[in-house]
Amino acid sequence: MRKKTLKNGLKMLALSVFTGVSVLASPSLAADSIKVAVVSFLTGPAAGPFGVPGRNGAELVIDAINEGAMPAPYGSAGFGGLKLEAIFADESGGNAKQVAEYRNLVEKQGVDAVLGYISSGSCLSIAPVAEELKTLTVMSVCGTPRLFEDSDWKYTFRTQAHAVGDSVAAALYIRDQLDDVKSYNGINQNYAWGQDSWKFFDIAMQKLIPGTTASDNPQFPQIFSGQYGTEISTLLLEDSDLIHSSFWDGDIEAFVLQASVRGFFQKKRFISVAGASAVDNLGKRFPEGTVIGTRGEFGILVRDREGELNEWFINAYRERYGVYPLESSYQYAQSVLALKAAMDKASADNGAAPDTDQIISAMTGLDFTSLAGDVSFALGKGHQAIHAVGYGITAWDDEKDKPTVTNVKIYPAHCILPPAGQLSEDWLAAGMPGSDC
Amino acid sequence: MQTTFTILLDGLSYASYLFIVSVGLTIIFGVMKILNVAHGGFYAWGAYSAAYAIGLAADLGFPDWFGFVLIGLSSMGVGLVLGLLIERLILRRLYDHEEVIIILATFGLFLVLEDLILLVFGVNPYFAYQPMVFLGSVELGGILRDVYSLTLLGLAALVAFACWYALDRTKWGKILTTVIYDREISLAIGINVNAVFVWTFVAGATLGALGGAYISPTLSVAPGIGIDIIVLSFAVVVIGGMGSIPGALIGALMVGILRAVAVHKFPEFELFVIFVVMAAVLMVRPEGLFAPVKARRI
Amino acid sequence: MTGTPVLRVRNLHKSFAGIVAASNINVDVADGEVVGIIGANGAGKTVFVNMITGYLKPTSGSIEFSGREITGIRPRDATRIGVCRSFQISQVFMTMTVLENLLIAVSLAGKERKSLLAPLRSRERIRECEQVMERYKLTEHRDNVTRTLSQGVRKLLDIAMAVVSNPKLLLLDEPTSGVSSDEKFRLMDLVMNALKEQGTAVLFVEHDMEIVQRYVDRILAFYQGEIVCDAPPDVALKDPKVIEYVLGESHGPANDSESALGAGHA
Amino acid sequence: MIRSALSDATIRWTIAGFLVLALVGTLFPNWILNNTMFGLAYGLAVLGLLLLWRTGLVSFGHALYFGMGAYAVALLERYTGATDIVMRLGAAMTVAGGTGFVLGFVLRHYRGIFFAMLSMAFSMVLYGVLVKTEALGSTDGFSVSQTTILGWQPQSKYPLFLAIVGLCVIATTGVQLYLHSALGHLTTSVRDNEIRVEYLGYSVATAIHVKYVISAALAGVAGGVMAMALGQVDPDSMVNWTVSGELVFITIMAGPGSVVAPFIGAITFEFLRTFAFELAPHAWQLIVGGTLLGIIFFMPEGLWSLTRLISRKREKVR
Repeated sequence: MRKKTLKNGLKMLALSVFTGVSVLASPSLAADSIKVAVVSFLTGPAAGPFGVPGRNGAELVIDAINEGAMPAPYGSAGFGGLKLEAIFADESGGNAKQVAEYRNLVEKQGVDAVLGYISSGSCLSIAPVAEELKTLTVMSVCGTPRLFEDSDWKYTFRTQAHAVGDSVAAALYIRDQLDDVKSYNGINQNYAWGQDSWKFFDIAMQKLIPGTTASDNPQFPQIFSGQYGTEISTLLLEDSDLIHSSFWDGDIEAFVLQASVRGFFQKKRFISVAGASAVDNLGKRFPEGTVIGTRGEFGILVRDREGELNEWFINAYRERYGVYPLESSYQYAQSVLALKAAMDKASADNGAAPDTDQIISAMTGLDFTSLAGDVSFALGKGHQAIHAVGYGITAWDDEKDKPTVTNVKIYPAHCILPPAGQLSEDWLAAGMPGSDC
Repeated sequence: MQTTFTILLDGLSYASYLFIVSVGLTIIFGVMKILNVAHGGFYAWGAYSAAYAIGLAADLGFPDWFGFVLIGLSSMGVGLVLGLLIERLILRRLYDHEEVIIILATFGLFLVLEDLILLVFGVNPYFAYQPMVFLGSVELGGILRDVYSLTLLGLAALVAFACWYALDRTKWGKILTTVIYDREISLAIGINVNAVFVWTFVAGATLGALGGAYISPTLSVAPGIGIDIIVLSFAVVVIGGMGSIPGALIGALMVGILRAVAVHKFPEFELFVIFVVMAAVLMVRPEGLFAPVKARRI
Repeated sequence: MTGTPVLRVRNLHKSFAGIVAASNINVDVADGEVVGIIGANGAGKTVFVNMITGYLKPTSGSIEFSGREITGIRPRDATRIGVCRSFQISQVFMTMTVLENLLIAVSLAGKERKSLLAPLRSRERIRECEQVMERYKLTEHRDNVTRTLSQGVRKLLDIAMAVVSNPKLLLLDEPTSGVSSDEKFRLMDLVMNALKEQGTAVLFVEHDMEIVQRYVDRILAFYQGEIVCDAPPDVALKDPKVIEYVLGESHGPANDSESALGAGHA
Repeated sequence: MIRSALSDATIRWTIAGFLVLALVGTLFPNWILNNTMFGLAYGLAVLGLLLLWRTGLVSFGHALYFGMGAYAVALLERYTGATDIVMRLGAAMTVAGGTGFVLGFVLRHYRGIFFAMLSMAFSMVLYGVLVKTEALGSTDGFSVSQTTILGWQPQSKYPLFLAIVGLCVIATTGVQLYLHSALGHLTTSVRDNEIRVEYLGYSVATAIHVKYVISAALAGVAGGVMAMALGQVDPDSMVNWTVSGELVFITIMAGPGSVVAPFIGAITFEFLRTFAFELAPHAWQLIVGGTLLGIIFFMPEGLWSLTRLISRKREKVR
């Protein structure tokens, strides 16, 4: 009797496995609109400097495209004719939570594509899941080159050039603009972005400015730790001339405040790869004379640059949110533009309402115009974008009573990034062949 | 030499900060036998309310030194309001539960306090740098230091002295010592143990809040700041001996200096070393290095 | 006395931080003998019991059990070789039923550890427990949680748990303390008869002279950590030293705080 | 063995329950399947904590084993490329159980608050190492690729779900059999009266050690399951002290009443978290913390006491 029930149970079980496998639906997009999740830090130390401006940048451009209110070449309404319905989600809580959230976004809320992600940790952990769930995912800000150099992804793209570009451009800028750097150290966060940034900066410095020495005690505090007294002491005790940092979230603001009270910026040259948000947020408290980057032609570096798209973006953003767009506003907008360009192309090639595969093939290797420069998906088998990266020196504009940057220098993509098919470390080790800046 | 001096100073200032936070935890444990996870919540509330008040005062044009007044006021306010509410409404009903259940209840409280912060203060970080900027910097051991962090040493000494004085030189202290030694005897000789518990908890909460409030000018006050400090102050309290004030002092000094040495010399051991010491102390001397005298009843 | 004694104690000495709790104790106990231990509070009775059952380690001296040296043995090893004990304050599993208490005791008494992995409620074990309950008149309480039972019943259970492994030597620490006066003879009759059947040697600490007189073959009288008298009851109870040092004070109520072991675990 | 297991009503009901879950699982959309798997993973760890709790011990450091299991899966893949479920779970269990065995020699002498604190210290040591070591992924952790089942790469989540349900059946049955053995009943005995256990001739330390190793191994397996279901490991959501707190929280929420309670509790918790997070992203900890307090105040026996309430009502109706 018992045996029989068990047998029947097993039969049903086998049956249910079968149906379970066959039930899996193939991904397809809805008819007249596309649902996209935009993920950025909405809470925590990274929300103010990066998450919220990024979210706003995306929102502004999405709304404008839906209404057909963008200047050329994005004047047509919609994404390949489709309206984009955005869901804004929070990136905080750690990688494991992000993976769980991503699954919820795709499987529970049914989004067709996901756009965003600021932390390199998020990107590295999301990409495999995007592959598993076969969902188009456009990464906006994160910088670790491992994303496309360790693996090939079909469903993941990144519209932001990776950390090698930022690091090489930084070294080039130091070579070109600062003449007294003999030794350097760094303070970077203890995760993929911080570790990679320091590693590549160090190699680039050794290749570009031979004779300089790196400290043997670079600092790697934990992300969001917010308190740097001991690290500042360590850096101050050393005799390195220049301190490199890839801090980007609230950490850069905390560090700058704590360090400036201790005369840090009078004693050291400071190069901040991604801390431009603090220039705006801290105003006069941000030390003048700091080398500042925005990881592209973004934010404060292009605030006064002419160009229809750029001026439209700055004005519309100020009108809607009351402040200047920051680096991440540009980065998120750039991802939206990539999606628009790819979907327009896909629908032109295949007729209305392209499916995920058609969008992917349109986006692969695509060249498109961003707000203040051109971008092309040249690396990572056509999934990793490259673009120019610039740096400048902070100053206070007394006339306009606002922060500004001087000596802005933009380095084109081929000078700062490896050519397609070459790994960053090999390219750096070989002395950056092809870089002629 | 210069490095040693700097490490020592960094360690001392970090230790002072840890001591101020931990002493509240250890007092609560000593008297009430409650290991209060919600202490991290008091810390965070102290930091937030001080940072908020300082920011507001700066916007309203108050002078920078006024921040110190606000730090004191906000930690007392947080300690009094949260301490009273939590002791009266929640802990009071749990005293006859197992100690681990009480720990868990305080964990629940901690989660609640964390989110109340988000609801009240929002999700963006606060910077209350005015008091730190106001005090400026001074050169010590060849490098500039912010005076504000150095005043932590003074505050810690003050707190230590106040605790010693209150426990050793006042009638209140005698009562407290009796309750710590034996709760039942205290009841028998007519001590109002309930009142002792309430005010102990409020005092402990205030000290936790003071730790957060005083440190807030030197960091970005952001969601989640209470999480790490709990385990750190647990480490301090366990190393020194749960319930012992001199223990908290020694524990804070050990953790502070170890961390400073680690950050300067072996950054990868920063967190690891603290908990290894905590585990080692528990293994060798479970009652801590400076365990208070206990009435043994076995 | 013939053959090897069950218990042989020689020159036993114990001091706590300089304070002498037992000194120069020499005792032999024969197979099946019943020995009463009397003495005022703090005279060293429980310390003596605790040393024999391994809870306390003697400072010097030796304890032999059936010819085997067991000085400083761990309690569980003492139990395994056949030295068991009951407690002044009954030590039972308060949230479990009487049957469960006995089942645990029976399963741990098994010589083969394999049986520990078999289900606790095996038919054979339950049968064995039922016999024990029968013998100690516990059957009516079979499925009651011990927390709800009277002191007397708990005492019985406590002793029953100590006996299920058929020890050769049993130490009873104040078996009637906390038991109401109309219950105590019933209890002792039950216990002593059952033990006699098993041929167990018994050492028991007792304040109640009526009980002592009725059951023991021999009395050990303690005073300030030493044995002042070792004789049959009729002799011992007339000994002037016993009258002066022991009986003079022993008629007051038993004071629990004397036990270094019992309190705090109730 | 199997017959004696099936003679136990709890085991029969448990197996039936999991069978139903497996069947209903075919109808689940992926997100429910995922959340249920997370719940089952937590449930396995909580099952281990339940064993300790019945002995009167609460570990505030079981994230140590949970994290070890998860990282074992991730590192195994990273350094050997192995993705098979058997190897993954084997590694998770071995590493966690082995560590539990070693640390057990120390922890078995501790009780109450000291046990809780020392467990926490051990788990924070692992946290400190992971966070600061680049080779171990520091704060980023690692991705975990999809699990293969004896060389077969399933195209959907369901086979993994089924395997996990099967694992839960084995674990629950095993724990139930253990609890019903003499050794298992010692859990309550040790909590009630250690002295008596010693004087019955058994070592309390050994009894606790056995339970500790079982609970560590279960937590390790749980971490492994979590890593497979989620596809990611990281220190903050798997090794930090808050995770240990969460596990203890679910233990209390579930109640000590039954070996099924941990799974009911954990799945409830997982869905509570998902919905709370969606409806009130800034107040979900408040909801969770409030629930915890509510349970301590009003439902000291946990969710499981609800089942007793229901069965009592049914008796009354009869």
